[in-house]
Amino acid sequence: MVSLSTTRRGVLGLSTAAMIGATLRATDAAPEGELRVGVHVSLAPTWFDPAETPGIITPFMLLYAMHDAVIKAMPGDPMAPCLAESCTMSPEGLSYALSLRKGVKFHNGEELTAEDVKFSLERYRGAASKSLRDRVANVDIHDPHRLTIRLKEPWPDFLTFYAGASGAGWIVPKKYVEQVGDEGFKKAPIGAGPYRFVSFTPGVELVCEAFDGYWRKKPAIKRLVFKVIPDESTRLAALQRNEIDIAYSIRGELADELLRTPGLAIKPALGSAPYWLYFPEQWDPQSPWHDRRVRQAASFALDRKTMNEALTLGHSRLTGSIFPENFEFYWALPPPAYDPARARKLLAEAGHARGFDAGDYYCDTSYANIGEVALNNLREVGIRVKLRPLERAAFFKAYSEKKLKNIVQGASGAFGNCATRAEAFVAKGGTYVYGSYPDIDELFAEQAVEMDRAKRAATLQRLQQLVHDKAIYAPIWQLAFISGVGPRVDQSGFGLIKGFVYTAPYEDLTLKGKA
Amino acid sequence: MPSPLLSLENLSTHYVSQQGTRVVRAVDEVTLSLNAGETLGIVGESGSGKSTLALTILRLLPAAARITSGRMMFEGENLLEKSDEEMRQVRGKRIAMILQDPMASLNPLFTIGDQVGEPIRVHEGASRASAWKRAIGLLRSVRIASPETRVSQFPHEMSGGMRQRIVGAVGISCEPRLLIADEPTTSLDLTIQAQYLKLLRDLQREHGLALIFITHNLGIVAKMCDQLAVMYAGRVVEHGPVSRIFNRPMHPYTRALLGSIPRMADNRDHLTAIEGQPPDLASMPPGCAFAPRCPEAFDRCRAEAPPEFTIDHETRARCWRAPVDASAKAAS
Amino acid sequence: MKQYIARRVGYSLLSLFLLSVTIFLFVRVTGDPVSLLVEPGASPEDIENIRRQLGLDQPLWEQYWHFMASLFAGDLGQSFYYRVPVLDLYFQRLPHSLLLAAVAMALSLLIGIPSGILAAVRVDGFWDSAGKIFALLGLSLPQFWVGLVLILFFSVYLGWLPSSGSGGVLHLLMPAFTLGWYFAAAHMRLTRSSMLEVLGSEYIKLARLKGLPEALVIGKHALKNALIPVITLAGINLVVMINVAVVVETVFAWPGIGRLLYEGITFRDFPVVQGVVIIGGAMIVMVNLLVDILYALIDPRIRLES
Amino acid sequence: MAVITPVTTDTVASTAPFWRLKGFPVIPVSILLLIAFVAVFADVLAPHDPQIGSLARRFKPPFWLEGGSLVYPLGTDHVGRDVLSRLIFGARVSMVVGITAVLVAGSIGTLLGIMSGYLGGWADQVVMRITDTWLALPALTFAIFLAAIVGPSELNIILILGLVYWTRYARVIRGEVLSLKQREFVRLAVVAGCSSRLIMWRHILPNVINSAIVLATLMLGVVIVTEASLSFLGVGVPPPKPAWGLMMADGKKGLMVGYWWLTVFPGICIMLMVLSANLLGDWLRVKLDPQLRQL
Repeated sequence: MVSLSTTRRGVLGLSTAAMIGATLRATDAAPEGELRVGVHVSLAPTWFDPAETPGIITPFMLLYAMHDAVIKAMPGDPMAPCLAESCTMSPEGLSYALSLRKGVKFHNGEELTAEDVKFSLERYRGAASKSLRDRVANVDIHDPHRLTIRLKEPWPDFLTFYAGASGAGWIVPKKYVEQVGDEGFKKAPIGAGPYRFVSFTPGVELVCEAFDGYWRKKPAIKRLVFKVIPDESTRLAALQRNEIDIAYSIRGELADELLRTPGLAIKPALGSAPYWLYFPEQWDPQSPWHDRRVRQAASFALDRKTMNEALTLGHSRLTGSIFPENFEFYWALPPPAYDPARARKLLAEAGHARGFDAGDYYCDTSYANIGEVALNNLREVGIRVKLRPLERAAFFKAYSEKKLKNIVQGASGAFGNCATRAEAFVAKGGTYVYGSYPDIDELFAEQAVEMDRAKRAATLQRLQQLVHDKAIYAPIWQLAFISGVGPRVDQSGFGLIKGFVYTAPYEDLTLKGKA
Repeated sequence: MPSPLLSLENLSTHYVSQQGTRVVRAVDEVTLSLNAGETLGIVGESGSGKSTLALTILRLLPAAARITSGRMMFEGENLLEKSDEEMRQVRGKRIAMILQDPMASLNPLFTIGDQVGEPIRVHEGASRASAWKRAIGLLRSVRIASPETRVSQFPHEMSGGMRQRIVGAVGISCEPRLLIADEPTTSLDLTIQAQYLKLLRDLQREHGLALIFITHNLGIVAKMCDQLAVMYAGRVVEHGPVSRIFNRPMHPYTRALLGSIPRMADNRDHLTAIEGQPPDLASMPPGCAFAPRCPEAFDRCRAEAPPEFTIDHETRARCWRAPVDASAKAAS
Repeated sequence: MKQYIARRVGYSLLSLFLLSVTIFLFVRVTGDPVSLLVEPGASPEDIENIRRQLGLDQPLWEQYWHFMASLFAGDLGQSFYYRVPVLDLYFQRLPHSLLLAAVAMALSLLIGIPSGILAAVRVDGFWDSAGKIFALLGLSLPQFWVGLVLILFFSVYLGWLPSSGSGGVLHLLMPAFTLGWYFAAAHMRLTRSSMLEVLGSEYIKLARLKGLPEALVIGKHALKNALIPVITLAGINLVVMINVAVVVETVFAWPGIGRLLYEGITFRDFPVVQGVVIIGGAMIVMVNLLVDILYALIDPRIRLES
Repeated sequence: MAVITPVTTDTVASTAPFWRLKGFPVIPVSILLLIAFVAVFADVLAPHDPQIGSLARRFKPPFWLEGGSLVYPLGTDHVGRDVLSRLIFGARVSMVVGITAVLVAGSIGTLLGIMSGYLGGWADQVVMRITDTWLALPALTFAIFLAAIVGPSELNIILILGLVYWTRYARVIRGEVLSLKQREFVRLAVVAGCSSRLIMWRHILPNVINSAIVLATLMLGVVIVTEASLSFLGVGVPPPKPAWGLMMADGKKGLMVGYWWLTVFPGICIMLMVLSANLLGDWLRVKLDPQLRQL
C-alpha cells in the first residue's frame, strides 16, 4: 500500500477499528445484486496471491476483495487493525505482539490462526520481501490467536512495510496452500476477504461472490465482476450503457462526459505519485540548464492550475515537491506560482532574452498529454522544446540508463518514505539520478545512519529544502485518478481510504434500492 | 434457288477505342452466303478479321466492338434484330462454334458430362439424368472410347485429341444447323489433326450441318470446303467455289496466298511468303488495302478502294483488275 | 516432389529459427520488464529479486539456450506478468481469436466477393464504383476509429449491441466487421482480377457460345474458377487475422491473441512475446508452405523453377 | 450484348487486381494534387501555428456550430490548437511520411527483389529467408519494437514503416524478375556479354519500375493507415506534430464526448488520400501494363 502516512508505534488500539465496524455495519440482509467494474489493465493471477505482491498498487484492487490483512488501511485509518485485534511493539522496538481476532474464517470454512499469519509472512516473496527477511528474526506462536514477530534489530519502519508497502501482512490459509501448491492457489485462491473467488477468464473477467462469513460485516452486493476493458473510450461507452457500474481511469475530456451524462458520477481519487520535470543536464556547465534561473523559469512557466482543470478536472493536487504528501518525513512545499513574466525575466537574466532551443522533452507515452500542455507553457516563455514521448518500457529503460537529455517528465508511485524516494531520485548513485550535489549527498548519508527519528526528520527536511532551492526538479502535481460510477451504485467506495485510488472496502459498497 | 441458310449483307464490325478517336474496321462490308449442308472456308492472315467475323455472327463481341451496319439473315431471320435473350437461344442450339484453342475451352472444374450435356439442359430443358445420357451418346458419336467412364471424368484426365473431340461434341450437342470452327486444329499434331478433320466431315454428313471453317491453312480448305472467302484487312477480297479460286484466282492477294501454299504436312502458323506487312487497321490507306504490297497495283488502286465486283454468280472479288482480267480470260 | 517438399520444409525451419533469434533479441534490447513490474524508484533489492525470479540475471546466451531447449520440449516458459505458462495463456486466447477471425473472414468475403464480382462484371458501372469504394473504405479508415464509431452508433446511440467484451453472437458483430472490413478490399481486388482473368478464358467463351444464360456463365463457370485464388488468400489471411487484430481487440476488449501479444510487448513480458510470435510465425510459415506445396502439386513448372 | 473482356495478366500478382477506369481518374488525382499543394504551401495557408494552443480555448467547435468562430473554422483540439491549421500542416507530415516511407520500402524492396530474382542461388536464399521471417512477424509488433529502439520522431516513423513494408515489394518484384529473366531481350543481353550488374540496372530495373510505381500508390494507403494505428498504440509520430493519424488517435476520446470534429476531419483527409491513391494506383496498373495497351 502506498497510502500509509505515518508509522504508528506502540499500541494500535481497538478503538478506531471497532468504531468503524460498528458505524458501518449494515443490516444483516442477504447480499444481492451484481456490481460490475470495468478495469483498465489486464488482471493477472499473481494478484490473487498476496505473496506475489509487486511494488505497484494495482494488485490491491483485488486483495481488498479476496483477502484480508492483519493491519491495513481502512476508511479513516491508514493502519486499521483488521485480522489483528491489537498490535503492541515492545519498548526496545525489537518485537511486535499480535493478538488475532477470534472466529475469523477463510472462504473454505477453516479458521484463521497464528500459523497462517506466520506462514504468510515467511512465504512472502514480493516487493520489499528482502528487507523483511533480512530484519525479521523469527515468529513465535503462543497460541492459535497470539503471536510475536521478532526483529533482529530495531526497525522503525517495520509496520510501514508489514502493514502497508507489501503483501506480507495479507493472510493466506497455510493448509490449503500447502495442499494445492502455488500454482493451484493462483487458479483457485482462498482468502479471508469479503468476497470469494468464483472464476477467472484471463483477459476477460474475474467473478467474485460475497462471503457471508466475513468477520467485519456481510457484504451488501452478491456478485462482483471485474471486466477487463483496455480502451478508455470503450470503458466509458460500457458505463453509459450500464454494462458496467464502475469504470476505472477515465481521463481528460472523457471525464467531462461523466459530468454531462445524467446518472453518471465522477469519482476522483488522489494517488500518491508526484509528477515532475527533471533537468538531467544541470550538472553540465555547457548546458543552459546548468543555470538555476533557467530551471526556475521552467517551473514558473508551467500553468499547473489550468493544466489541472483541463486534464484532470482540477482534481489533481498541485505540489512543489517530488515527495508525496503521505510519505513519512514529508515536508510540505507550496506549488510554485504560475508567473510567465518572472520566468521570462529569469531567462533574460540568464542570457536567454529571446528564449532558446532547449532540445527534447522526454516522457512516457501514456502521459504525453501533460507534455503537450507543458510544451506550450514552456514555449510561451521562450523555452522551445520538442516532445519525445517514449513507450513506457523504453522510457524507463532509457531514463534509468541515463540516456535522456534536456528535460525528462518523470513520476514515481513507489512505496517507501522520503528517504527511499531521495535514494532513487536525488542522492548520488540513485537509479534515476544523473548527477548530484555534495551538500545533498552529505545530508542523505547523515540521515541514513540517524536512529533518532526527530533528527532524521530534520535532516530529511533540510534535504527537501535543498532539492527545492537548487531547482533540481520542477514538480507538477500528484495525479488524480478519475473513475466513473453508474446510476445503480449507491456507495461506490471511492475515496473512503485515503490515497487509495480504487474502490474499497468492498463490503461497504451498496447498490441503490438495496440497502 | 433456295434461300441460303445464312447470308451476310454488308456486315461491318468496328472497334472503337475508349476516347472514340481510333476506329478499327475489323470487319468491313462483308457479304457472304452459305447454304444448308455446305462448307464455307474463310482464310486470311492473322488479324484479317476472320475471328471477329465469326464472333459477329454469334454476336459475342468484346465490349469495344460494334456491329455498325449490315444484315445477318439466318433461316430467314435477321440476327441483328434479335434481343440479347433471343440471341442467346440461337447460340449453341442453332449456331454452334468450336474455338481456336479447344485445349483451354473446357472448364477444369466440371465433369465432361456436365459440360457436354449443359447446352441440352439449357436449350431443351432436359433433366440432369437425360442430359447425362445424351452426353454419353454424343461422346460416342465423336469416337470417344468407353464414354460411360469418360463422362464423369474431368478435362485434365483427357488427352489433347480427346478434349478436341469433346469440344466438337459440345458443338453438335443440340444439333445446330450451322457450326463455325475457328482454326480448330492449330494446336494438334498432324495425325490427330487429320482424324479430327475427318470427324468433322463425318459429323457434317450425319447431321446435315453447314460448316464455316476458319483457317489460314489452304491445304485444309482444299480438302474440306465447298466455298471459300479470302479476307484481307477486314474485307472479303475474293469469294467463290474452292475449285474455281484454286484454279483461277481473281485477286492478286489470293494468288500470292496460293503461291505460298503450304502442304498439309507443313504446319506453319503464318503465311509469310508475301512481302511487307498487313496495314494498320486503324489508319487504312485511302485506296485498296492491299495496294502497298500488291505487285500489280496501279494508280487507281492507291487512290480509290475497289468495290466488290461480281464477275459471275460464283465469283466476286475486290480488285480493279478483276473485271478486266475476267473479260480478258473470257475472251481468250 | 519429395525433394522439393523437404527443401521447402527446411527453408521454413530456417526462417523460424531466424525469427526466434530476432524476436529474442528485439524484445530484450527494447526495454526492461522489471522496471514495469515495480514502480520507478523501487528499491534495488526488489529489482534484483525480481530479476532473479525471472531468470534475467543470467547471461544472454544462456537465456537463449534455455528458451530454445524448453521450446523443443514444447514449453514456452512462464509469463512474467501473469506467472502462468505461456502455452496456457495462448490456448485460452486462441479460441477467441479463431472465432473472431473466422467471423471476420466470413464478413470480409461477404463484402469482398460480391463487390469483386460486380466490379468485374459491370466494369465502370455504378455498382463497380460503389462496391469498389465501399471495399476500399475499410482499408482507408483506421480500425480504431471505425470501431469507436460503431460503438458510438450501435451501442451508445441505438443501444443494440454490447460495447465490448466477449460472450454471445452480438458481442462478435462489431469487432468482426471492423476487422473483416479492413481485409475486404484485398479480397475484392483479388476476386475482381481473378474474375476478369477467368472471364477472358476460352472456357467462358465456350460457355457463352453454348448459349448459357449470363447468370449461369458468371455464377457457375466463372465464379468457381475465380474463387480458387481468393480462397487461398482467405486461408492465409485467416492466419494473419489471428495475429494482427491488436487494434480491434483493444478497442472491443476482445480477449484474443493480438492483445495478448500487445500487452506482452508493453510489459516486456519476454516469454509471452517470444511464444506468441513464434507460434504465429509458425502458423504463417506453415500456411505459406502448404500453399507453395499445393501449387507445386498443381503446377509442375514451379518445381523446376526453384 | 454479351461481353468478352480481353485476357489480361496482372503485373502485380494477387495483392491487387488490374483496374479499369474510364480514362484518367480526374477526381482522385485532383485530390492528391490538392493535398500536395496544401502540403507545400502549408505555411502560407494555415491561419495559426499548428503546434501551439492554449488550454483556455480548447474544444471549440467548428464555426457553424454554437460557440464556434471563424477564427478557428474547424474548431480546436484538446490543447486548444487550431484543427484547420493542423490539418493543413498534417497534409505535409502525412505526405512526407507516406511518400518517403513508400520510397524507402520501395527502394529496399525493389533492389533486393531484383537481386534475389536475377542472381538467384545464394543471394535469393538470403533475401527470401529474411522476407519470410519478416512476414511472420506481425507488422505492428515489429513497428512497436523498432519504435522502442530508435525512439519516436518523424524520420524514425518513416524508417520503421519502410523497414516493415519492404518485403511486400521484394516478393512482387522478385516474381516479376523471374519471368523477365526468361524474356528474349534479357537472354540477348546475357549472350552479348553484359555484366549482371548492367543487366539488372539497364534491362531489369526499367521493366519492373512500372510494377513498383503501381505498388507504391497502393502502399501509400497502407502506410498512412498504419501510421494512424501506430499513433493509437502510442508509438506513432510524436505529438504535437500535426500528423493526420496522430490527430485521429488523439481525438478518439473526443468522439465519445461529442467532439467529433477532432477525428472526423482528419478521418476524411486520410480517407480521401488513401482512396485517391488506391484509385490512381488501379488506373496506373492498366496504363503501365504493356499487355493492356493494345486497345
